[in-house]
Amino acid sequence: MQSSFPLFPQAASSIASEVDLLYFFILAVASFFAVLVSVAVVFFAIKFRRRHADEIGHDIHGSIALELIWSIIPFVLAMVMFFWGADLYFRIARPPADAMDVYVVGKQWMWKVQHPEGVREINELHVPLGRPVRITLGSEDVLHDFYIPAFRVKMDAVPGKLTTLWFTATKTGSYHVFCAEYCGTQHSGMIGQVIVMEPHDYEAWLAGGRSTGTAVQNGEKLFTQLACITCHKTDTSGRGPVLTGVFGSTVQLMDGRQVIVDENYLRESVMNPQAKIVLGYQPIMPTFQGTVSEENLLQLIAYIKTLKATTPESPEGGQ
Amino acid sequence: MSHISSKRLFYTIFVSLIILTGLTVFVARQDFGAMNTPVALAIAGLKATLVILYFMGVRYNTPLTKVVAASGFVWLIILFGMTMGDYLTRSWLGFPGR
Amino acid sequence: MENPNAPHEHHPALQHHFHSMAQQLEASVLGMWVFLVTEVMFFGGLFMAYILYRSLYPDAWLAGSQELDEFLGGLNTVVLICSSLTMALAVRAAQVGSRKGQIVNLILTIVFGTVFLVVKYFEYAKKFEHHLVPGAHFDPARDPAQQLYFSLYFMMTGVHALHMVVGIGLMLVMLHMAWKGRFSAEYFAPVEISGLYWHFVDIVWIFLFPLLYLIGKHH
Amino acid sequence: MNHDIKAGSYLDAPHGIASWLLTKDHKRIALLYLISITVFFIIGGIFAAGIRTELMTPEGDLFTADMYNKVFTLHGVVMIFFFLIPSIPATLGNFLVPIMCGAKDLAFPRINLLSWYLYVAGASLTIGAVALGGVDTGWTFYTPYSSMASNTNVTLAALGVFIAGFSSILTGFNFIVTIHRMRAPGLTWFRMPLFLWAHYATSLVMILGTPVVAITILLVGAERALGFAIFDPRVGGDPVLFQHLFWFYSHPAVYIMILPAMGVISELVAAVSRKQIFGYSFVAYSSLAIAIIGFLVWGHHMFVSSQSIYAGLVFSIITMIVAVPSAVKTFNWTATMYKGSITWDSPTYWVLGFMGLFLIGGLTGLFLGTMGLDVHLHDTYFVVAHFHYIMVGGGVMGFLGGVHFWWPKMTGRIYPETAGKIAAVLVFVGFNLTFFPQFVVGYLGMPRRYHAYPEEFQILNVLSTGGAAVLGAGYLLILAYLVASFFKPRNAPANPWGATGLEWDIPSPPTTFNFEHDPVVTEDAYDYVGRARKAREN
Ligand code: HEA
Ligand code: HEA
Ligand code: HEC
Ligand code: CUA
Ligand SMILES: [Cu+2]
Repeated sequence: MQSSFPLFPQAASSIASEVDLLYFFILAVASFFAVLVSVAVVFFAIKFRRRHADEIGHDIHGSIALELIWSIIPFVLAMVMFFWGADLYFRIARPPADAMDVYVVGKQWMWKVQHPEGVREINELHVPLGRPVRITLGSEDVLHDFYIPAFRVKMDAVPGKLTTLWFTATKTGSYHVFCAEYCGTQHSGMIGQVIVMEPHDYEAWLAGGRSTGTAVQNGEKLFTQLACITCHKTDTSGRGPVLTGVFGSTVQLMDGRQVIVDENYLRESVMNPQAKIVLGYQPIMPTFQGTVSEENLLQLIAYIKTLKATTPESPEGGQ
Repeated sequence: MSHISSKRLFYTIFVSLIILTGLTVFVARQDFGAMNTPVALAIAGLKATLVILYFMGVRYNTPLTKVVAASGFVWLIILFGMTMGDYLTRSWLGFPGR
Repeated sequence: MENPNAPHEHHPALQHHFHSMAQQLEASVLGMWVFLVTEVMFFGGLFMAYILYRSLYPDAWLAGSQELDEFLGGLNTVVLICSSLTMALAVRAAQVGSRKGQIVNLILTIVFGTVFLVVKYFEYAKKFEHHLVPGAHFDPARDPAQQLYFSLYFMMTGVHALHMVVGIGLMLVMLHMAWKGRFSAEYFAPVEISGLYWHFVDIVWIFLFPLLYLIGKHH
Repeated sequence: MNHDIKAGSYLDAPHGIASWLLTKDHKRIALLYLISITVFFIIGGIFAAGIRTELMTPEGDLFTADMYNKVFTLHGVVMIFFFLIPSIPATLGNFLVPIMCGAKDLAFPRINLLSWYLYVAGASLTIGAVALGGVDTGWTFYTPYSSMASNTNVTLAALGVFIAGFSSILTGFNFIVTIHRMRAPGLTWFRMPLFLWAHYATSLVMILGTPVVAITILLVGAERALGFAIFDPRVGGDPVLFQHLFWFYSHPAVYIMILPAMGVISELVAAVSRKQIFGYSFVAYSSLAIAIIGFLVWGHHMFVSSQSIYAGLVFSIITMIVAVPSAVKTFNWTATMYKGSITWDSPTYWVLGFMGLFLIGGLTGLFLGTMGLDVHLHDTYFVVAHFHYIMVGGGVMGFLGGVHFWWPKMTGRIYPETAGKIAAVLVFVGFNLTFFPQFVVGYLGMPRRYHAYPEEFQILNVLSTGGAAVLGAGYLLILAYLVASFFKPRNAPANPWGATGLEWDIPSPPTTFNFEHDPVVTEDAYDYVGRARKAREN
């Protein structure tokens, strides 16, 4: 664990040391300029101090060469920072294909976590060591932000849409989770822990948890309970489109646009179905805004994502 | 600024504006597909330009006034362009929220 | 023309800190243009929201637009163009020193402006009747995204109408000054810059009309 | 230089409260503004003291969570909208822009007064919101918290900010017209003092950006008051659109806060070194470059907001580019001091302090502008430290430097030099002690706007609170001796620093119409060499 007076954060994810490296690079550049200018200014102020009351400075107006030098060097350094930072950002943004999925919903003022196997927890997130974890984030109410300093990752949870974040933990232990986007009274109380475990400990933990069914199973149950199934059938006899294989496909809309089906499209289709009408269908699907919670929505999405080939029951929930 | 336009000019501009209004209403009933909005905006832009140049007299004004008058619209383009630049490139990476 | 070194003309309307009437006029006209730039940006925020939501919810925009009365919108467009003409003529009358021309044209401008607001009032009243005002009483059978359309409709036309009200107030002041015979070929800056403001308000409407009323009339 | 009261000074001419409250004299309006922003600085400072006291301990013990949220919100709102944005432009700018132009007043004196009244009205509404229970949205008013969740007086406070926005628009508008149309004969653009260039650039930002935040705030108000839906996610509205509209203004607004300070420093560096500024045209153009390019970077506040990564790339690269003109300015100031004749009067202390603190603030902006790093740093105390270094270290230091430099001109009084130097050192030391630890605690991961925090951050927070006490003491000292100087005779010489510039050619304090004879400018700005030559020839 942390010492009681740390000056530098622990680095416990695969990305953390990369972020630190960039940090030290910019720190070096910044320190160089800070020292250069401060020393020069103080030195000049002493060296060229006024000796008698009527003294004036030398007649120097400027130098194009110097202006160029001190624009181009900072510019080049700034570009190095930009490209380095941009490259790093892509790596922070793009989860590996084999990442395991975890669903997290922010709500004033707690984090609700759902593992694909069905175990749920609040303000705690157990993850296995060394395995990429991809978190799909939603929000029930206002903006929140899921932040794990030891992993150097953070992402806003935005009401009305889903966002993603990923990491691979590289050290066992428990680390802070903070809500980093201001969200009201208990913003500073919306904190929790990520507990990184050896993979076999994690399996044991999962097995010991009270599972209320996997996310996919729950999604399937909801699909029946909410009567989605009355319109979305496995054959084309329903009033709504067949949802098998819809995830990842390209859908033609009535107004001529095309969209690729991703999590946010699925979300919108349930919460705001009139926004995008599939070509060839009537805008009759009711909105489930207010009926379906953000958590249930994530389960429905998890379920719809598995409706791929012939085995809609496959339990791994979105590998 | 002390330029005084003829009444005739004003009447000409007025008639053009009325005709252009009729034209927008007319073209709104035609279907140009994706070009519907651009056509409507082009006509509105033309009308606005006539008002600015003649009724507001920018045509006869100093270059400074011309620059000032244009700058508002340039800044609008920055606002619209960069904001829509965000929305139009959403999800290109294929991960929600990126 | 920067800092014309012209001798003091000592016109009664020359303020102490200006050198000449020309400098004073140039300053006020430039000032008005700078102010109009802020107005452009002010409406710009609304247009930004309009562009985004229209591109996200084209269907809601189509359906919303069909609820607006194209005839009344068109009528108001014509009314405003007429008012712009009379406004331009009023400024011209001041420049050539015709008191009667100023008074007649200013009155006409005020009348047109008022007609616009009256028409707007009837349009708004209808929206209330049809449960098209966003918030608690919005027709629940409608696609919720149409609330975005109508919120923007009311904000855009509402802020525009507010500008009309201010404009009419300004015109009343101008009318008073014209009545007193304050304007002349040397001094007409107040009418000139009020005119700029009035034309600007007209321009906003020139864009609002097709963008709000005329979407999808080809259906 | 021993006459006590100078005849015809603008301070005396008409007497009575009404003559001040209805004045159209830009110098009197500047003083009205100076008093009001000082009041708001104290109010904002008291809120800051509240924040720092609460954060001495990890638990939330001084305030309730809600109370804390209101305290930092009001600290931010008051400091930004009612102190820093009007600070230099509305006080020193109002006082000096016409004089530096060689004009008798701003182009629209009545509108200038209106701008002060709007400021007071806006500020009163916001204070009214405090009296009615406060606001808790953060100074950023992010939706949907501000529009749907918060049940505090958001609408009232927002209205206050909206109205204050117009006061700043009017100031900017007056400056632009004045600089374009009222310059004295011979005062060409490239003879203007850099203070004017800086204010011109600032004014551009004021008029192009402020209206956008005004309408945005109005939209939030309409959502709250009328039930409209603009940013409401339940009907498909996008809360992130608010962030775009907000930062379209509020990023450029940070340049409203720093450009005038840069203008002050340009004047001060030249004056304390008695030397032509190095690379005049580069410093002048860099102000415009900052103002214009500064409009293209707002998305750097939104790297983790679900903004598209490609938009982020564009905003990030332009952010890095906009750092370059600031670099150019910094290096030119440094080079100006080379072979100057540098005094060690109190303005010099402020210049040195500004350079050091602005540098750290600006350079840490580079960390934040780098996308991959901002993911970790966003909304932590690193950001808090960054902006206090620039806004307090740069902005407030620049403001105080300007006040110390022009105080004899504005009031005709001299303050005690030693006290001035002690205050500058206290502020510098206190400042660093307050905010340097925040970089460390920020990189450790402490989020901002936290009422309670994990224990391991405590030591750094205690340091920070201790620093704030020193800093506060420094500010109080300044307040004390500046107020005290009013009780002393008005005996400041016309040009105590031996500086160039039209304002130093007229009496201290100036007469109501500034100039007895309309000035004609025949020399470049900061032409110390030319002046010395002339003096020798005479
Ligand atoms: C006066 C105010 C001011 C100024 C001038 C600046 C200037 C800069 N700011 Fe700052 N900023 C704020 C006030 C200010 N900022 C505030 C208030 C916030 C937080 C808002 C909130 O969320 O509440 C913020 C937040 C903020 C963020 C968002 C952080 C986040 O929330 O995640 C970013 C990210 O890019 C940023 C970057 C920059 C940069 C690159 C500059 C640059 O302009 C700095 C340029 C200066 C220099 C670089 C120094 C001089 C240069 C040299 C000596 C040469 C060496 C240079 C190179 C090698 C390039 N700022
Ligand atoms: C011009 C702008 C400005 C200025 C001058 C300041 C000045 C100060 N600020 Fe402020 N600050 C902001 C703008 C500014 N700030 C903004 C925009 C935010 C973000 C708000 C948000 O998140 O919405 C912020 C947030 C902010 C925070 C983060 C709160 C949080 O996120 O939870 C902190 C914490 O330390 C802080 C501290 C200080 C301090 C110590 C000063 C000091 O410089 C003040 C010094 C003055 C005094 C201390 C008062 C006078 C002295 C006394 C009365 C003596 C007694 C003093 C003590 C016993 C301490 N500020
Ligand atoms: C009253 C019938 C009805 C019900 C009940 C219904 N839907 Fe639909 N759904 C439709 C219709 C019709 C469409 C196509 C038109 C459209 O896009 O709105 C559709 C579209 C969809 C789509 C987009 C499919 C595509 O091919 O792009 C998804 C996803 C979806 N529904 C999910 C659900 C879920 C989940 C539920 C239950 C919570 C549900 N639906 C309940 C009628 C229904
Ligand atoms: Cu949730 Cu802050
Ligand atoms: Cu910024």
